[in-house]
Amino acid sequence: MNEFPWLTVLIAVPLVGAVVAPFLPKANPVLAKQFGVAVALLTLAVGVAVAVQYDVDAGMQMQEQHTWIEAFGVHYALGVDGLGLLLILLTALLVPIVLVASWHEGDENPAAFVGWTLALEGLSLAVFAATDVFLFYVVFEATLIPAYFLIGGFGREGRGAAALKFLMFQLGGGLVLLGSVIGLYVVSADQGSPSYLLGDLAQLDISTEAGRWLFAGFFIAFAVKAPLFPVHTWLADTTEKATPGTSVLLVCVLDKIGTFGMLRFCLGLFPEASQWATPVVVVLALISIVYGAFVAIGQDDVLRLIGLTSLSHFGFITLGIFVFSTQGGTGSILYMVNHGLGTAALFLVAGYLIRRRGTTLISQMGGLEKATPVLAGLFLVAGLATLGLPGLSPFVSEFLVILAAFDYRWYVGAVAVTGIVLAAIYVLWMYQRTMTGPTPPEVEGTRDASVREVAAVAPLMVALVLFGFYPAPLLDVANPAVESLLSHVGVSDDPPTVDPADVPPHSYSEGEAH
Amino acid sequence: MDFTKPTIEYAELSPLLIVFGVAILGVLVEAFLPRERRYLSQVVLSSVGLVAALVATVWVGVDLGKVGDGAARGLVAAEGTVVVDGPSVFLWGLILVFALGGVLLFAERRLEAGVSVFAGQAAALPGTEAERQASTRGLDHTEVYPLLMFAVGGMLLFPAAGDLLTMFVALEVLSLPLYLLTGLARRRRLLSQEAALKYFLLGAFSSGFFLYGVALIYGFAGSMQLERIDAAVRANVENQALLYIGIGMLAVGLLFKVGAVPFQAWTPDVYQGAPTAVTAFMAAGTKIAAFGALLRLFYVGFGADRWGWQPMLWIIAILTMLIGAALAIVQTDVKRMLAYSSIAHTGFLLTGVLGVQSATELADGEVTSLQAVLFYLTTYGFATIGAFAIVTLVRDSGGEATSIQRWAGLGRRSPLVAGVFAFFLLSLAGIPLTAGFVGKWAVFTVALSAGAWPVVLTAIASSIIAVYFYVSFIRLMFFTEPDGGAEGEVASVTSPSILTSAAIVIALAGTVVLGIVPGPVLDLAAHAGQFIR
Amino acid sequence: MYLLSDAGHVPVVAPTGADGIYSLMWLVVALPLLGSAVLLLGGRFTDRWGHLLGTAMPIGSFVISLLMFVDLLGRDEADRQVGQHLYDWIDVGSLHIGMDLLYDPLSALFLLLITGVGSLIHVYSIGYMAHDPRRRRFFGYLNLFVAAMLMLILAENYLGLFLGWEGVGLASYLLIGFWQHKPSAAAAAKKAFVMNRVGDIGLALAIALMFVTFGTTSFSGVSALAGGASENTLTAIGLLLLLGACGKSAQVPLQAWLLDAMEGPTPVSALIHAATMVTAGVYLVVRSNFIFELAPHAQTVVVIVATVTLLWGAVLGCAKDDIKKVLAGSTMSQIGYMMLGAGLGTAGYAFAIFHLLTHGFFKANMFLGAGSVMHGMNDDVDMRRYGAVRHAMPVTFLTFAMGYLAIIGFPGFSGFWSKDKIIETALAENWLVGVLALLGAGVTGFYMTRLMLLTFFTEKRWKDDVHPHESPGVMTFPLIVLAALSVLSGVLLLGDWIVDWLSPVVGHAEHHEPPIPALAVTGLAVLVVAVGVAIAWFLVGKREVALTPPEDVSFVTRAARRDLYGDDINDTLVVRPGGALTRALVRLDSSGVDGVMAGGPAQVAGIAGFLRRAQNGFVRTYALSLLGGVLLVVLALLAVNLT
Amino acid sequence: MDDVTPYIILSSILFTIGCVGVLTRRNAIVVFMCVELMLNACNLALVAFAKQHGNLDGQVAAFFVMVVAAAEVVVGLAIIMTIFRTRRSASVDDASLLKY
Repeated sequence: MNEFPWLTVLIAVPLVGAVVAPFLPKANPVLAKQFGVAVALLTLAVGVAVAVQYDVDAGMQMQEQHTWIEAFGVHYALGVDGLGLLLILLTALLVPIVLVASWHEGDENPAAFVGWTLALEGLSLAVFAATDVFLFYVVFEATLIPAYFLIGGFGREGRGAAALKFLMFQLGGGLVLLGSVIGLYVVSADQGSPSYLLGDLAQLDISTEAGRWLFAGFFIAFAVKAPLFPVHTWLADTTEKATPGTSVLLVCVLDKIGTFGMLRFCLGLFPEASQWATPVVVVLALISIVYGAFVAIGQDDVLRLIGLTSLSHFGFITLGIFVFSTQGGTGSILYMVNHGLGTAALFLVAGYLIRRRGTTLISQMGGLEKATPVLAGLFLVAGLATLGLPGLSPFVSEFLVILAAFDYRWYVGAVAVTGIVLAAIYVLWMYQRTMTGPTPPEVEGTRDASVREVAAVAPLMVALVLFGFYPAPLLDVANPAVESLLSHVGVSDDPPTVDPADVPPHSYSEGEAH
Repeated sequence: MDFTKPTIEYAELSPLLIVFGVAILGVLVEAFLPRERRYLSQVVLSSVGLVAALVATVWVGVDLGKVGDGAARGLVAAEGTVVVDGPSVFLWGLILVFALGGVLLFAERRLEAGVSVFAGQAAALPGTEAERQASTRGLDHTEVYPLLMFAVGGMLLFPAAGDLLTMFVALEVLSLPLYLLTGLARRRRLLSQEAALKYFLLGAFSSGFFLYGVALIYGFAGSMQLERIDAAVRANVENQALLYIGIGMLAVGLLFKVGAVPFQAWTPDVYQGAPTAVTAFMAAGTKIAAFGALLRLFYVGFGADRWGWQPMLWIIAILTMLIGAALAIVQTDVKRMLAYSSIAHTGFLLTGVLGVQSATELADGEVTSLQAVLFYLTTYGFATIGAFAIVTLVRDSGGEATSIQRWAGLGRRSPLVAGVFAFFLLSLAGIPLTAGFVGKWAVFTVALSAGAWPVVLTAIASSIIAVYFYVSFIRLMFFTEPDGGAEGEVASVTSPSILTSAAIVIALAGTVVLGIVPGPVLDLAAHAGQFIR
Repeated sequence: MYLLSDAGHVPVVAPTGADGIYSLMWLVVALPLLGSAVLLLGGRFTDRWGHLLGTAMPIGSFVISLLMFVDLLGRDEADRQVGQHLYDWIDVGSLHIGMDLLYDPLSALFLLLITGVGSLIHVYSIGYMAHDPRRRRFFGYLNLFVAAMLMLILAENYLGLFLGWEGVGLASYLLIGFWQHKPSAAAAAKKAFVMNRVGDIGLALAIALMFVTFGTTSFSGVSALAGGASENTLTAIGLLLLLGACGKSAQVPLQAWLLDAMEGPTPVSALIHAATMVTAGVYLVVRSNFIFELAPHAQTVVVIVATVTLLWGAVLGCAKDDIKKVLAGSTMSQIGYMMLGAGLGTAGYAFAIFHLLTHGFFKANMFLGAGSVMHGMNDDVDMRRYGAVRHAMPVTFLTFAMGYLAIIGFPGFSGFWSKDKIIETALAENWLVGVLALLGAGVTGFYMTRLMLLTFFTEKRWKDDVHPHESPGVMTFPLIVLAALSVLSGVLLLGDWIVDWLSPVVGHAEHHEPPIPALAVTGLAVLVVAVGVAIAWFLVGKREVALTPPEDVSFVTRAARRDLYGDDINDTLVVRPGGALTRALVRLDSSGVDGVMAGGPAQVAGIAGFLRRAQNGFVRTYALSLLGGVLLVVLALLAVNLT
Repeated sequence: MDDVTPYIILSSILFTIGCVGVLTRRNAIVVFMCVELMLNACNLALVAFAKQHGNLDGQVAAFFVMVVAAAEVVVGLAIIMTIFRTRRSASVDDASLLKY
């Protein structure tokens, strides 16, 4: 462990940036933004460096471990596996994009906007890299503070209440999680010396009953985070009031912690309880998929709508996790990444749209396509990604999840698949009402997407198309992580019902003989 | 009958002796120094005294010898009346640090334009000529410093008391000066005096119960020594009714001091009415001392009958957390909100008290109940002193602006002060990376280890409620446009002198450091070991 | 009891590696894809030459297709399946899906149809869209469509097919809504996409079921293992595939989008909604013959759906005044015929494909002809305002007439051969279906004649400011080519060539003898059509045509004008309940769920507001509560310990 | 050994009277005196128990309590005095500004 502490550097860069940002000279507001983008790009570079060194088959790697609070058995322990790496890269990619795309969103106080964003980035990266449950919990909760100030400080009227609601849900879930984290300590201490290291905890012999209680605590917290029905109601309010950039950070990065946690902690620490809870979780996931989509269809606020689509998407991710198969697991991990890319694009482009129209209400938009074809095109591509069009990366993950769900129980797959129709409705109806139709006179001269705006979302678009046709890089990273997780849980994929050995070989020439 | 000279361990008792000595010196200063010079000499005297006591405490702590198998350290001093063991020394250290903070806040004169926050002449009627004269002449009640020192002395003695009589005396010694200090506010005298009256009457009432408990336990055990009481409890002697009624009444006296439900009624009124500097000192110091005494009484005196009194504490803890947190939501006054918050914290601390006490029942390196409570008291003290100190800064034309409405938008006007206040609130709420989180973690853990999961679940539920009002307040400061209320006035931050600033900085540093690297202090608390009997 | 006779054997897909000319197979898809990428990303820089590039790409694909076809012709019958593995697409656990292409006799024919007709339509569009400022984008979309359609046809596994399947859906969406500023166009585009998605559920689930059952989704894997699955499973797969096919091919009950889709520019209707995309459902059923042959129940359902649709479409065609909608109804009906052929199993697959090809030619021809007419009539689509156009637009008229004769099945024309074969086979398999198919042929004769008469004959009814004129050469050239193909493509049946050609893919079985001799069937069909034409002549040709449709019409006509209440049924069953559900859920979300979740603070505050009254400021009350506490504590202690 | 029960009963009666007095009387001075009565009840109990156990601890404690009570009187009267001066009333019910 004398290697260069890449992960610490990765986390430290944005955090240092966050601390420095408020002290930049106020006279030049652009400086703070440039600084933010520079730090975010530097973080991305470190992230790429981590990815380059990553060995696909080596499991948890680049580990760092230092004792932190000895009395609690707490370590400052970091490491990445396939799951963590993908989310780290997603985070590192999205933050510079968000900063560039929402160049003017934080104009009231650019230094604060940049500072909180970078703080959120650093803490999120720490969440994905933490291999100590206590450390995870600490940063998991700590991410809320920058998120709170981003929501409450920037955005639209009513954001204070939205920020409060957000924080209350998250802290509520977090405190429930605290109960389980403490329980984990007690169990760990009962079996020798207490330790919070994931590696040590996975070895614990947790009794069935204790495991289920602890699982419940973890799951509830992650369900609030993810979010799942019925603890999702903070989501719509938050995305509605926050700036689109903030929403990207929230929905595309922060919420991933929920599903990330389900994979890493619920399945990793409580395999028995996870399987025990599967029926309930699957039902909640299905409700989220269908319910989220329906509620999204009924929205008139474009940001709220996009926020609610994520409820549906997180339903898919959760479903994939809890059907326990390689396709489901990999599909979920991929879904996290792809949802991050697609929804980020949708939020950011919606943000451009809102800046131009000065309203978020879909019913007051319309007819913009003619004046701003590029913007409309970007919006459409992002929307198509959201509805899972083949050829764009979300399709691959959605397909894998549906496949796995169908494999689990055919009717689960059948219910989940309705999500793709509903997705088509909410995306296309939104597009229809915002972009198409006769062009109102006040819209005629609207400026099309600027170079900065296009450049900001271009990487997302490229990634969406690239991974739609060639998801192999993502799959290569995700597969080993899922396989080791499933073998830890102790499940294997169902074999096909038709065993090739049972089918008599016949070919065309043989058929001809009839 | 031979006269045996009592052995007094002067060295080990030096912190106590220093504090009481300084207090008496302070009285002499009042008596003999001219008025103009009293302020400076009193401030210097009490600060130096506290620092000296602190140094002595450290020295005593370092020197403390091991007892028995090494799980505990210390000695029983002064013929069994004072127990100088690890927890005592730790608590002494805490009390002295926060008392020093109290002195700093007491001595602040810049906020009130050159006078202290205490009434120039307590006996003078507000709004009379005498009062005005006192004001213009810059008169101060410098008696507050000796009073403070006496209270500190009582606080030091309280958790270290080895018998019930000492404990009672210590209780009174710490209480009586506080009653007086409460009534000495320069502004809002009516409220201040009312608070003092209530505090006094209820305090005396509750100490009556405490004393009756002392009598009954004496009747049960035939001695007031905690050690002998423990022996009697173990021996399971006759008259269990005496024991339990006695335990109950003793508990009432202590639970009153810590502000546990249903003995909390005085807390909000007194916290609100007292001068904020006094509130800060009182909230931190009293709670630490009283919890120390509570722990000692229940662990040492009645530890053998844990299953007898724990259910009662379970209920009290649950009620305290829930009611403290719930009532804080509806408050409209900052100090009152903090008072209810302190009630909720009493509940959390009681949760810790319910934990496993004996290190032998725990795994190697597992957190003990005592360690958890001691650590929690540390974090709570820092955050409380810091929060109240900031309350003294936020003012409008009528002095401190304690009405919550006035704080709206403070984050825009004074981001630094509001940010620091928010940080203290977050620590009180137990958000990670603040000291409060580690403390909360510790007390919940020990309770869960002892199987008190219903209490822990309630604690989590009330934490969620508590978080709500802390976070609402942060929202108010940062994201609410000030409307100024009926008077159309908003509060602003008055820049304090070095004294208050120092107090705030110390509290902030403590909260930050304990949140990020709690290890050393936790180790210190663990190092303190067990109570000795 | 099956409606149809027993199945024959199931051919297995077993492609060999691609070499020689076949190594260019991927270019067939890649060229138009590249074209669309350049045109769509290139922005205004490509405005000037975009349409030329866009036209060149499908022509390039056509050339490659032709070369491969020629090569395939020279191969041994057993050797006519060529596979190309491009790269691993999705590789998770036991799931291995490659980006694989399959070129066999079936895809060969489709490739020629798509690239051939596609190229012609591109050429036509150069003229048709000449005045549209967004022409470059139109060509980008068209290229995208061609690429997706070719992907659909060339894919070697169901997921690749699904990729193309959704790709054509997207292109169709973009093209139907090309004139987005018209709300009706935007709505129609969305409707088409959403209804297609409903069908896609079926396809997606079918793929999932195949994976669960066989562990693979490739044609070769599934076809080899199909025999091992239970019949119920296969029936389920078949029905799910059929659901997909219904969506894409506008079969009942997912037919409602097709008529609305006529909002798109006419070349789009010709390419997508006549010649190629809508036939993808037929392709899917034929391609999945190894499933359907083993799932007779599913085949039965295919036949029922097909029969209902062919009549449904024909009835719609009778009642519409919009020239494109008549053609669209006709398309729906003709696809019903193809689907019928496909549902008849081994005996019918080849004829289904045969009809698909001939229909591709003559319907594209007629759509483009209709476009040409509209071009000359200021984009008016109402036939009641046409009349006697033949004088003004002779080329259009003549080419259209060829298509007309082909579709009604005039002896010797391509449609005659292909439709006749399907009717004949249907009669042989089940007389009721055969009779209904025959009836449909008669109705076809009626509505197509009506269209001809209203448009090209009768007296002129257009307004004075309309000056019909013949379209430019760039538009008439494709018409002529397609007209020739409409007349001549019957040659494919010479010597049963097409049946033999496709038998490696779909198997071969002699169909049963029809209850009456084949020649009699043919004669009957011609007779029925003649009756239909005659009725049209008497009802339309001999009477004055009102400029507005008459109101005092029978229930049947009213129903037909309203698309046989297709939209109303959807509204009643799906849209309105769905809307109500959405509104209810939105309300539930904001008040119910959120109320419970976020109402907590209010509840707590309410309780606290009540509790705080205990703190009434009177010290004696406090003392009382303290005393109460004492009693409580003491009694609790005594109760716990002394009982 | 003497039976101390009557003394304890007497002491508890006195204590209860003190309690009730605190709860019922309005005048701060009287309330205060009732508290003192409670303390004296404690003294009685302490002394009685000292007699029972045959050691002096209880008696000593009683002296301490007297001293403490004296100190309490000083403080208490001072507080009551100030509030009487400002309010012109020694009724505990008048001081009820701080509430809720």
